[in-house]
Amino acid sequence: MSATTYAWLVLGLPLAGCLVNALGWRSLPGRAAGWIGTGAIALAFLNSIAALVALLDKPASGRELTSSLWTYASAAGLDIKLGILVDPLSVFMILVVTGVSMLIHLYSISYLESDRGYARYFSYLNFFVFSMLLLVLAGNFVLLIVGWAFVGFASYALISFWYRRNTATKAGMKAFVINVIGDVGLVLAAFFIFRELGTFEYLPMFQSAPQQFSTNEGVVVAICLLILVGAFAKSAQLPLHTWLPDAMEGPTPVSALIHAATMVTAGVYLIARMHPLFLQAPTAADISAFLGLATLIFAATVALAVTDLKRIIAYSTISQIGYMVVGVSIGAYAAGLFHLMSHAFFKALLFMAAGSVIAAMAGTQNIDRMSGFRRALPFTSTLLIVGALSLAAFPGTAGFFSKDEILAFAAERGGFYWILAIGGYVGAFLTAIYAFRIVFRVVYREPCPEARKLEQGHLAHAEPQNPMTGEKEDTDVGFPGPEHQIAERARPMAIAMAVLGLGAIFGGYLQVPGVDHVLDTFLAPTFEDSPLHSGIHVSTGTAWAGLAAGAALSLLGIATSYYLYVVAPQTTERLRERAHAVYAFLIHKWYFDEVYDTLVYRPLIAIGRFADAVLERVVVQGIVAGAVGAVRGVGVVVRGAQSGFVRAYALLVVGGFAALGLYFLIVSS
Amino acid sequence: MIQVILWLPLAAGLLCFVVPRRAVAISAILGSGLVLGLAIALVASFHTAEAGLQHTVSESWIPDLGVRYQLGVDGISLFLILLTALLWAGVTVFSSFRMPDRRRIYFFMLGLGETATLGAFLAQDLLLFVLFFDLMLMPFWFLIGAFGGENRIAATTKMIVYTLVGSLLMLVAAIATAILASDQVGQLSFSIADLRAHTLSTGSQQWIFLFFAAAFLIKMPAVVVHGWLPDAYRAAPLPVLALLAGVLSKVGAYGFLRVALPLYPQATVQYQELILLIGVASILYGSVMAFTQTNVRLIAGYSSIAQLGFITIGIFSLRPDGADGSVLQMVNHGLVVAPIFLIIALLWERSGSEDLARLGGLAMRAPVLAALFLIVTLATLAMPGSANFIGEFYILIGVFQAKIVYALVAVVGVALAAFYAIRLFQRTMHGRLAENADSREIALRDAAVLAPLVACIIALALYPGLILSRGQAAVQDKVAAVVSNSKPVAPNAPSVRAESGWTSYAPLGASPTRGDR
Amino acid sequence: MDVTWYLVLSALLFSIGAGGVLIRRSPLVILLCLELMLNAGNLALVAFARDRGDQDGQIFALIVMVVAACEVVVGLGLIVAMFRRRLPLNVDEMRNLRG
Amino acid sequence: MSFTAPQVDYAGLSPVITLTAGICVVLLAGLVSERRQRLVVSLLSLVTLAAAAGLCIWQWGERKDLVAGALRLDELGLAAALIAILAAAIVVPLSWREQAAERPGEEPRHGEFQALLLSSVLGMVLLAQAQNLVSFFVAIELLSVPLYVLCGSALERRESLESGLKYLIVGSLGSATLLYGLAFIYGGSGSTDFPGIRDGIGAGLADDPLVLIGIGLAATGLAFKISIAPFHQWTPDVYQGAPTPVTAFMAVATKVAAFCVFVRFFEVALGPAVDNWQPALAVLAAVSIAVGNIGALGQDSLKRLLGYSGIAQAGYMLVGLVAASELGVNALVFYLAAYALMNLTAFAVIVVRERETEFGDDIRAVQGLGADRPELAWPLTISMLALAGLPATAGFMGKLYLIEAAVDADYTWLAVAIAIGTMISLAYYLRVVAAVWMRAAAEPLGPEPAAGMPAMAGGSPEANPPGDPPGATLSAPPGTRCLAILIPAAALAAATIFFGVIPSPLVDWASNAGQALAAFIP
Amino acid sequence: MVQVAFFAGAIGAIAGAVGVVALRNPFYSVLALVVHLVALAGLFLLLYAQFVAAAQVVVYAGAVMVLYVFVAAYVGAVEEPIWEPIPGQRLLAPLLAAALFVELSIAILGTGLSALDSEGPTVPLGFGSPAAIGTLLLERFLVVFEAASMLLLVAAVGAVVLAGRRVPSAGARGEAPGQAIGPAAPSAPEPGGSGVADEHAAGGVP
Repeated sequence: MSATTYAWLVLGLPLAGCLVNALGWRSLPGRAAGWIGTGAIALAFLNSIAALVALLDKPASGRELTSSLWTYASAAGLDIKLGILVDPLSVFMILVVTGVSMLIHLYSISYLESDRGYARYFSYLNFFVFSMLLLVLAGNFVLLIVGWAFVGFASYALISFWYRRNTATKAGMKAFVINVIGDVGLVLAAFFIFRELGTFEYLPMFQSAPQQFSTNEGVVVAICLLILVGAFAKSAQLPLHTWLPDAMEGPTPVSALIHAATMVTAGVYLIARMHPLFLQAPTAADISAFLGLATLIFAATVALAVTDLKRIIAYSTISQIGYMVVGVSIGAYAAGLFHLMSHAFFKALLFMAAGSVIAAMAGTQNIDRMSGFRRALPFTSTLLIVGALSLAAFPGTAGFFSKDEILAFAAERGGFYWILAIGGYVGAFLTAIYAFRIVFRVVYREPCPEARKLEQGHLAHAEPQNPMTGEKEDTDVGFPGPEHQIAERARPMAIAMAVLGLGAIFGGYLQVPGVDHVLDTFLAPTFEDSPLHSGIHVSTGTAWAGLAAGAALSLLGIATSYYLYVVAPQTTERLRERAHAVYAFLIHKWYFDEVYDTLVYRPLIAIGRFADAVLERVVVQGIVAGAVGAVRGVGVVVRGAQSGFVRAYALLVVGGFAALGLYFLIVSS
Repeated sequence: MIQVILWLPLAAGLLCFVVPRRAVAISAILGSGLVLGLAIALVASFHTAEAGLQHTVSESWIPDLGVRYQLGVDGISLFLILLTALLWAGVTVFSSFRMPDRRRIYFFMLGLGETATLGAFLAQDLLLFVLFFDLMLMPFWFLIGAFGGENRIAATTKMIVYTLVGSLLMLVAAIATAILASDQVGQLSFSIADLRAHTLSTGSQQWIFLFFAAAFLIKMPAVVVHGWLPDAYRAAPLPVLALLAGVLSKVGAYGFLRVALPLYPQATVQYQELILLIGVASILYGSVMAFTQTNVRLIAGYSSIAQLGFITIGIFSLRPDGADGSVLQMVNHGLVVAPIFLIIALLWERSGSEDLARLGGLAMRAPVLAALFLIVTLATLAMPGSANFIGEFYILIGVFQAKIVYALVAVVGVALAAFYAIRLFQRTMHGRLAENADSREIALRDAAVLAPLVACIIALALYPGLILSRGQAAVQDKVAAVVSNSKPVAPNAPSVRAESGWTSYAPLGASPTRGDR
Repeated sequence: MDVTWYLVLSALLFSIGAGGVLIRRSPLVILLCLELMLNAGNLALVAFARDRGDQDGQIFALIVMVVAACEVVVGLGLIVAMFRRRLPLNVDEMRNLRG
Repeated sequence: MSFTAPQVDYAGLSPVITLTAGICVVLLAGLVSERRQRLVVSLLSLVTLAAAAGLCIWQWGERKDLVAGALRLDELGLAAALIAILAAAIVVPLSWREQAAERPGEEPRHGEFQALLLSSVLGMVLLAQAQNLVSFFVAIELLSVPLYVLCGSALERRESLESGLKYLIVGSLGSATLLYGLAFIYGGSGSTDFPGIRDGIGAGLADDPLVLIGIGLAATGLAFKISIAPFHQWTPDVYQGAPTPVTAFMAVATKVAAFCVFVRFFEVALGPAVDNWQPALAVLAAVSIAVGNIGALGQDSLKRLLGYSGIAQAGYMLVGLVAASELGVNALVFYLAAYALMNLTAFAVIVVRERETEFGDDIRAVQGLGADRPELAWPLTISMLALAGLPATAGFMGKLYLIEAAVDADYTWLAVAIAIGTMISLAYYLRVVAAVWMRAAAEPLGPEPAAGMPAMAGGSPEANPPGDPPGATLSAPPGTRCLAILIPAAALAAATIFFGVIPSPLVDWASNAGQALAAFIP
Repeated sequence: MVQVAFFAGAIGAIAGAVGVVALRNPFYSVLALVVHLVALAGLFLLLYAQFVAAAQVVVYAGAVMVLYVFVAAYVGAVEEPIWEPIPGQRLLAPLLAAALFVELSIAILGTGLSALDSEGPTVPLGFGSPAAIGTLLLERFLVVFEAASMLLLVAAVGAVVLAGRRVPSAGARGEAPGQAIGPAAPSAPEPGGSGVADEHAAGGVP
């Protein structure tokens, strides 16, 4: 079988899983839905590997394969096929997506065991994987948009999975709407592309782009900026990031899968995929890179302040994606994607560990209330630390190599790209601090009551409640599940975490400066047309220098964190009081939500109200009322004249004749 | 065959007066079901590549007035006929489970309405079209007035008077068209084909076009002239509303394609921007209103305004792609809006309210209902992957290439649609269960109506080409009529093009500088 | 005498009759005023007949007399009927029908 | 002076002769027969009408002058005659229990009632054929005088007398005006025959003030007869006050005959001055459309509503005359026929409801009819929808025809006026339909009717002896007794629909009438 | 001579007309109309319309006016109230009448028919004589003649219907209660009499 066949199977299996779970929701017993879902993804993963193998069989120049099922829509000059593109980039992406997804499915089998929406959950989750695969495998821009929107919808569905929670449904809506804004950006980009290039297919598009566009021509910059709207909306980059922290309303595995490992990195994939266009629009690429930088620092600072465990990780995700965006924007494609992969490993791991901890806390997510799970949750604690180390780019972990490769590339490119490198290192320092803020808060110090109980073998139990509002959950429908699962007791969770833990540590060795460059080589066919890819080589020396700097900053950060949260825990209190303004600024996430609320949402609602009250009532109904009033007015006259006085009638007859006679006299002259 | 399709519903409706009371619904269902079957057969026997009419019927009717009984099908009307038959069958079945008091007259009026609507889609004689166009209103006036809710009589009368404002002006305009054309030919004929062969002078085209446009825009309705909509939508019985929003609103848009473009090409070009402006205004206004309303009917109603705005601008992009998209979107919108109203009926049965504030949480015990609703919602907001998306995509790409500014503004509507559609779904199905609401699963009989409709939505989502490929030849023909006719005849055509230059980009390859690079 | 004189006289009579219809309230007198108008018409007809040397106008005038008589008969019949019903003989009070 | 008997074409005159003879026979029969008077008289009337109609049809296609040019036998006149005869034939059964014909405590007056009706028909037939100023004038009086009597004939009802007197006064004013106008036209053209007048005016008098003022006066008189605004004000009052069958007859037949002579007079005799009178009449038509439609809004009395509606309809029909073309005449005749069908249906239902309920002709009388009496509801609905000009009814076709004529004559603005008028008219026509189908039946007023309530609620005197409360007869079994009304009503409604769907027969018929004037119209 | 006769007739006619309109008592108005009609008859004579003039005096001033006098006497002389209930009527009515006169006069004076400014052509002997009129009536205006006779019949029937009352013959409904109590002398209606009784009031044909 050819690589494309495998790719179709990769697409089809999750869809099949989704449909089976959706249609059989009533009849599937026990954990069957979970196993079906996981099995489908596992098979998809195997097929991805097969696709990889099949692709590697081909010569490097022949590794871009297309295939289409049927013509989706073809009329009036548009020709949209249901086609896929299999090339190293998409194969890399499907490997990461199916791989991580498989583990998260596995984790979910246990984690959501007691949830009443079990089959629905796996159906959604499989649908998400299908969508994500469609996104990365799409062979044309329209199909990309379809996949793009599908993942947006899947994300929405999973965020508001516990649809009895108002916070969850609101968060889902926010995510959906912002994602649609992104879609709109892509749609507009598609229009421009079609107008300029006359096609939506990737390969012809990329081939003709260099001929059609001159560098930094207005149109191509517009296209790229519109693509960036889509990418940033999906990847939660400034200024379209606000939905991601709220998306933590979803079940924790969902956060791990969608809002950390896969979906949010779609923007990175998109920028990488569209690199031939960005090459023609360096301005757009630079804008992207600097927005990425801004995002990574912004998110890191917020992560220092927020207290919700999942939201800390969420801001961390925003921040890390900032790195990737910087990477793919400046031409460090392989590095960016490398970081995408390692981030998928350690971030998914972090979420899983966090899920385990939250379960142990009976649903509480506030880290101020957690402490000392070291002994209560030894396995979870260990893997939490592993994840944090990788996140903090502790020397030797996956995060260490991938992050530094991006920064080294930025430094190598020189010019103002140095700013990116320096900013990236500052971010790395902050990252180390907040990563270990989690660790020191959760794992160390005196055990909290829940931890103490657990040490005695009693898993904490509380009535399910909304972690944001404290509102009691409507348990009538049973979700979130009344029983909690921790990794220590549920084997599937443990296995998934263990595998990810290995990835988080050893994933980095795919690409060690001077030693090997597996990804670089593999991805080369996709990026060989880019002068940045072939032209700029980071020398091993520079790379190692960067690694050294990164290691130093990481250690420094961990140390700082240790000082702040373990040695002198009251320091944070004092800081909070002393720099109250800064703290408020951070805890309110730089007031983005408030600003959007004032600038976008309220005006829209106000416009709506205005339209309802003024335009609708006064103008639209006014037209009606005016016409009716005019008719009524004449009616009053007509009926008033109909006074019942016969002499008045006669008067009108004579008067009417007088007028008529006058007319005739005038005509006669 | 189309004769049978056209008159069968009326015959079935008349039959309702004769058969015993118990068999009334059965006869109505049989009638509409047969029509649906015939409509499917019609689609199956359609020759895709032909631009002209098929299955034509042409009989002398009122020779003294030059009116002929001319029917025909082409790629534009084909699926609208199918849509009509489908929705009518669905609504008939749906209604038969909720048998109204005076069932005979109810089903008779439904049948009459179907005949009138099909007649409007089939008519190839201008006057016949106008006749059916006006006739359509009567049964709906009646259905709303006799079976509707609060304040129904005033609302329905307002609707019919308002809509007839346009229709009667259209009647005058249609007659004027024929009379003025007969001055050229010497023989009075209302046949659209004949009239097309002799287009009028620019001056007469202008006012005639405006009259027609008024009729069509009111019918759709477009913004500013939608004053009848809120009241009528509030009062109408929901199955009837499904038809009103699902099918009747399309007749206006269809009329533009069938009548306005081919017969008044110069005027079409002249008023292109005006209509585009109205269309875009409809999109924005409809969307904004849709997300401020709390009455679910009105949300759906205003969203229809927005959707029809899209359809309008698609047609008035005066490009094949835009118009193709409009044809597709007409069917799509009919397919989604009708289920929405039927679902609203189900929601009402469960909660006794149509206000968002008093709805909520109905998904709990009704996952199938929720799933059906969700699919419909997603299609409504033109989620990529749905046929609605392809429709909007075509429309917007057409407008984009014709008048970019309008496309950019219209795109905002896409984002707003996401907001109000999801809001509608969420506030009804999600959240806490509302007081007095009873989350009940959809009954099998209702599912039997809704599921096929949803299946159609999904099928079209997978293969929108079904409609696009059949429509494109006819659409091409209509648009070409404008493009070819507007240039040589109109003395001021060049200046029109020049005026519109500030919004329109030159197409690819048109500027010589590009080739140099 | 020029025929014009007769015509102007007839116009004057016609106008007086019309004015009478407009101001008088007794149905009886209104009928009289209508007679005035018809007679003005007769005068015009006869004058035109003289002017044309054509007797059609005179025939017309005779017929008008018949017509006038018929109207009078019916009108008086109505007046008598109203009187019997004790309805006020004042057209201004016949205002049940209006609006 | 030698006397030469004029050539009398008895075949051509046969309808007129039949009607005249019929009147005498009916009158006598009314005097002679006391028992079963209603049956005998009605039978005789109907036979007379049927014979006249048959003779009209027999003469269809003939075109010639009768009796030294006093009358013109052609399809236009015959068409109008047929419609008038139809109206009378429908009205005969409608009048059976009318108080005007059956007065409590007195001998029935069916003989007089129907003789008057027939003489009015005679006047109409003559009027429709009149081709001479004198016959024109005498015919119009022969038409009107019986109507004055009939309007006032329900002596018990103050409203009836009021309407009779009002009609008489304003009608005589109109007659006088018309007469004066005819005198001027005669004076100007020097002839009393229409062709002679045409020649006289054609010889350079089309702009003469004398002739034009004559035209203005004549137009006023005629416009009054067909109730064109601003000469319309008698219409609602008289329609409401007169006994309903009389109203029905008046509304339909008068208009038909008057329009017919309007056409003949203006387009044949005054044809050369067309450019002068056309705009004036166009304005009158527009004013009429507006006034009629707006006045009808919110009327509770159905008869009054139909009166105003008649004003508006007259405005529509005047458009056919304004067009001054063969097409216009065709349209006018078509519309007249359709108008007769629609209005007679409506009045038939109103008559039945007047007898059945205590609401008289108030709109409450028809509330809830759809549920209780579908056999009445449908004809009324169809007639209202047809009057409103909704498609698939003869009314729509008629409007279509008129609009076509207007546009053809370059009076597009008038066509638009028709359209706008129709829009407004929907509000009140549909109000009636809404009352029929969408409202519940009105609550009876209670055992004792309110003081001052017109005593028109009860049934026939036989069933309702004086002293009994009117409510006692309300529950009289509907159906059989009204069959003589219901069947014609249903037939008329069916015809309304039939000619809306297959208008060709009526169109051909109407265009025959138009061709009759083809020689005189551009 | 002719002028004198004309002016005499004209003044008589105008005076009669004004009298009709202006006199408050209907009875006097009727008498004024008689004056008017006789004056007109004189004018008709001047216009060579002997037969018409004769008919005017005999039929009109004779028969019709007698009818008027009877009715006026029957209903009694009710003076009209001075108060004018219709706003504007008092102002507009004379104004419109004047306008009417002006318009008609303009038409008459402004016409292009030169013949009007003469006495008219010389007419043959027998113009307007009974013989001539009779011949015309039976030749050209035969239909009109017959129709007029029908009209008279109709008017007679109408008058009977409106004003007459036929007592049903014995046996039909002879014992109808209203008839027995109906007042026999309608010429002196009792004020305030009940409407019900009134409906059955008897009366003779005037």
